[in-house]
Amino acid sequence: MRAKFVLSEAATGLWRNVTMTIAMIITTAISLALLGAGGLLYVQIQETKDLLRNKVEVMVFLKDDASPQDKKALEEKFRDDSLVRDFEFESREQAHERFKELFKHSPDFVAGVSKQALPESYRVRLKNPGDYSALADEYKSEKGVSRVSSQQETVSQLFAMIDAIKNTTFIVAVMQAVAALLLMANTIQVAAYSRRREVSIMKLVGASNWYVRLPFVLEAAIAGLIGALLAWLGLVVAKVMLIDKALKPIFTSGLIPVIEWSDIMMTGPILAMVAIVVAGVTGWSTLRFYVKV
Amino acid sequence: MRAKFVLSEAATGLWRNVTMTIAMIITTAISLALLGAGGLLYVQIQETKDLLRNKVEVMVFLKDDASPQDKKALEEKFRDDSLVRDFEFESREQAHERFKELFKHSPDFVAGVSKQALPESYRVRLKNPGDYSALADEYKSEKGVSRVSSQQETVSQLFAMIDAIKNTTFIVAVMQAVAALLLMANTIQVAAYSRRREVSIMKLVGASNWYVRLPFVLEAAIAGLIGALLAWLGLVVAKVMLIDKALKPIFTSGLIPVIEWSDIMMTGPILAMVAIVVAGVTGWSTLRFYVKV
Amino acid sequence: MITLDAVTKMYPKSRRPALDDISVQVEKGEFVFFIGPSGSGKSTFIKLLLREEVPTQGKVWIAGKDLAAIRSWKVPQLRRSIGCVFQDFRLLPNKTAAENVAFALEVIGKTRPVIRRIVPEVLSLVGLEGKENRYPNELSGGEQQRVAVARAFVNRPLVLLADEPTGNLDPDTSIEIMRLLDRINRTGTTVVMVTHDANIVNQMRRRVVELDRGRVVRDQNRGVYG
Amino acid sequence: MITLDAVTKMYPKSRRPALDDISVQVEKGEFVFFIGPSGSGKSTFIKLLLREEVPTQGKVWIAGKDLAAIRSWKVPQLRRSIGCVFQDFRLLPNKTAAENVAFALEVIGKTRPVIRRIVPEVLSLVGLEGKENRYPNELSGGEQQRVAVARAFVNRPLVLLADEPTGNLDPDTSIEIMRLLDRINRTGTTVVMVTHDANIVNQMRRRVVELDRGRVVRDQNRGVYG
Ligand SMILES: Nc1ncnc2c1ncn2[C@@H]1O[C@H](COP(=O)(O)OP(=O)(O)OP(=O)(O)O)[C@@H](O)[C@H]1O
Ligand SMILES: Nc1ncnc2c1ncn2[C@@H]1O[C@H](COP(=O)(O)OP(=O)(O)OP(=O)(O)O)[C@@H](O)[C@H]1O
Ligand SMILES: [Mg+2]
Ligand SMILES: [Mg+2]
Repeated sequence: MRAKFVLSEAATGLWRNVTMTIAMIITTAISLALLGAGGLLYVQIQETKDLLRNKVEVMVFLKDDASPQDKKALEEKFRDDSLVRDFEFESREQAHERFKELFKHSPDFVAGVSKQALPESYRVRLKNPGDYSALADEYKSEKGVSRVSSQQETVSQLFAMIDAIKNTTFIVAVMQAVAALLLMANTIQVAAYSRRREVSIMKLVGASNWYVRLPFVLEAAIAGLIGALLAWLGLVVAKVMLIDKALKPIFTSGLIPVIEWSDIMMTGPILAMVAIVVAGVTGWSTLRFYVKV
Repeated sequence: MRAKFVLSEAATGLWRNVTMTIAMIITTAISLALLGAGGLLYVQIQETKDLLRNKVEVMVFLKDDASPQDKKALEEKFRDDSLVRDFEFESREQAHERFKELFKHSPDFVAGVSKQALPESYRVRLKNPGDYSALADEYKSEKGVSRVSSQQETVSQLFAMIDAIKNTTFIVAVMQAVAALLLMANTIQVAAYSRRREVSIMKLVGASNWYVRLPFVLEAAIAGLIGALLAWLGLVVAKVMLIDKALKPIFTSGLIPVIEWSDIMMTGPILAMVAIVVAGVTGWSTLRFYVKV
Repeated sequence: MITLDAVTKMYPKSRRPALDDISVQVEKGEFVFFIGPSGSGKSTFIKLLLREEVPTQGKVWIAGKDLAAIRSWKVPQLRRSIGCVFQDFRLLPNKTAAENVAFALEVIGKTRPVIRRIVPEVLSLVGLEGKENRYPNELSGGEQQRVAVARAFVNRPLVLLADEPTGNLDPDTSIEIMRLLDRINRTGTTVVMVTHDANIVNQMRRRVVELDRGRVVRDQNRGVYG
Repeated sequence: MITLDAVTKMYPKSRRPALDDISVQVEKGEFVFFIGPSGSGKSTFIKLLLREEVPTQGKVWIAGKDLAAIRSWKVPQLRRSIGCVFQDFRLLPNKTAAENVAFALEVIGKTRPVIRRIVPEVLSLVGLEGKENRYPNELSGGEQQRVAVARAFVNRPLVLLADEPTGNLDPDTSIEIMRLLDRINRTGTTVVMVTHDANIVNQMRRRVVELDRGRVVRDQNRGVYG
């Protein structure tokens, strides 16, 4: 069979069933845009979680009377410790700065806290954030140490919340994927259904399955591709309009990573592939269903 | 024209074009579920904002040496002030409690702050949250007052962020509404298109426009209604599975109001109405387009 | 009953008109055969009467009404007074034979009991008893044609247009159908019948209008086919 | 060439079989008329040969092949060796007359230049020059039928099945088509033609098989219609 013939069949098919073609393109575009948005959101939240994981620190607070020797001993112990990735000393001044920075939205509290109220501390980052309680146990009774803040409760609460959001976005993304598949398959089925007479005539004239189905599948795939392109353009517009403009205040807080252009770019080929595969498989299998001859 | 006839025509029509009917129902269900979710989200965020507005307080901090007379004078002034809704005195102990509560996720800082470090204060709620800078100006040089935290920056930043999220959800909701409308209209148009021969025959036999279109519009409306029902069931399931289970940690934080059952219930009739109106209008107007005779 | 005055019909794509300056008059109660080679404009003539197509030039009157002047929402009313057997049958594919015939009655507002009584009668008149509940694609060509005939006259129209009502029928069944049309004509219905069947035309000896390339080339009372 | 052995075809919905224990044999190069009243099973016979329907009982052979034994993916191959004029034309509504005819050639893998040469020739053989680019709904009934005839023989099939190929044609055009079928038959093609046209059958004087209610009631060489 000649490719040229099949392609021209597909092209004229698209043109002559404009209604169906437009329907197919719109449906695909909307479905895929939803799917893409869901996917991006999911990736986003996963990244937020990773970002936060790397920020987990164990704070080893020093007694007010901790001697320089105590500090040296501690630092050596940190260096030799296999759990520790790196650590940092924080003076009272630094602590106060950080405190002001952290609670800059509550200046009234900052005002009430004097520099001397904040203790010196070591801020220890772990190789594996899961180990924080082990580390806390290890250091809490060292000389010069007043208290080890394991942040355990805080971190686990935060992570529980992020996990909840992540699961939700995952479920939403999956549901949108299912919806997208259903909508696309649906539209292709209706297209096949509306062609059943045409196809049965072709088969009676001796056209093979390939001959009848390939142009149809190609049509669906082309429509799907155009739909994917539109969906992707939609995401680009959303990036420019929403993410870079409307949502700026959120991203400047730094807690949530910005959705990068590279992420958006990557969705393009993925959406296109989904469209083509769905169109191909549904198109191929569905025609058989409606035409028995 | 007899209602019974039209209804039975619609019923048999639905049954004989099962493919189209299923397509119509699925599309409507998905579109409306998206629309409903978008709407709920929007309302949700609006509520969050209202909730926060009511929490806006101006804190009037007292000097350490403020006398009981100073306090009395202040309290009287508050009472007579037309800007003030109500006010509350906060002792050092209360301030410390609240500080611990507010920053319970950062116990290391709480540990470092002594009770004496926090000043006494009045917490003033305003009739109109917009007035906070006016109030600050008014009280900052009163006797016994050390400082008035206007929270202006904090509040405006927070509100900017919420506004951004709100606008985003609004845009998303509108886009989903548009997508829903497009998808539904699309499917109905394809249904009409696939019937154009049938309809032209009916008209040649002398059927009036009413006669031909009403059953079709009813079919679309019934399919739309079933779709709306499914969409609403989907939202109910989402409420049970997602909101009440997966997202619990978020709502227990208290910042975001829970999506109530009453909200979900209300979406039902709204979705149904949208479905019926869209089906009706598109169905009625679209048939004319494809059948000229 | 039917008057065409200098009617020309030009389809967008064709070079020569399908009907070319035609004037024909058919009286109430007449029985007229339209004959002519394939593509001479017979079906176009019928489409004009049904207002399925509108003339490029000229005027068409049915029962004293100028079709061009009828408002589009009144067209259904016009069509209900005309029964038509289409050349390609035009049965509703989603309705059974009985439902197809019943449809023509429902359209004029007949009640269910009346419909339930008349439809089987009419279907047995065209020889289709026992096949009432078949869908068109479950009927033979001739059977579909007879359903089309039944639908055309079931609501006792003023005018009966029949475009090749016997094209798919064997001679015996054709004669049955012709007898039927003749009986309907005797009750006062005007019948316009397009046909290629010489035997039928020759036997009936009615008025014959012959078209060729869109023009009337013969108009003869008690005429023969060739 | 064609052999039916005790074939019965029962459609799901009907009470009596459409074909009832039929045995017919058609030799290579023969020209056979199938006649019989409406609903007697002629089209069903043709559908069985095309494997559009399968017999309830009995066997069908074409060119030595048992149709029941052919794998479904080989059916298109079978159909390419059979040309068929369907009673309801079955033209592709989205293709022009020329494209409809060309389709039968594309299916057997002819190249574009060949197609571009043959199609207009064949269309002018059936008297449709100048109407190549019309869609089926822009053609008169008889013109559509002639497109169907052109499509059926354009790829020079072994067997030509024609279900009422002249049902919508005037006598003169019918005779043209009959001459064409005759010529095709003389080149060795087996022709099976279903018709209700007594004149044609009587003129041609070929083998006549008459069906009635699904049974063969007459099988006569050089027969007449009635
Ligand atoms: N799909 C079907 N389902 C049920 N019955 C059918 C179906 N197709 C045909 N029949 C019945 O089988 C019988 C034979 O049909 P067939 O089409 O073979 O007749 P025919 O000889 O071609 O008649 P005609 O000259 O009217 O075309 C008819 O009574 C018809 O009603
Ligand atoms: N929609 C259309 N667009 C363009 N040309 C058309 C259209 N319908 C019909 N024609 C042309 O108009 C001419 C007359 O067509 P019409 O259907 O009236 O012929 P007819 O007399 O009924 O022929 P037949 O006996 O074959 O049915 C034909 O040449 C046909 O090709
Ligand atoms: Mg005609
Ligand atoms: Mg037949």
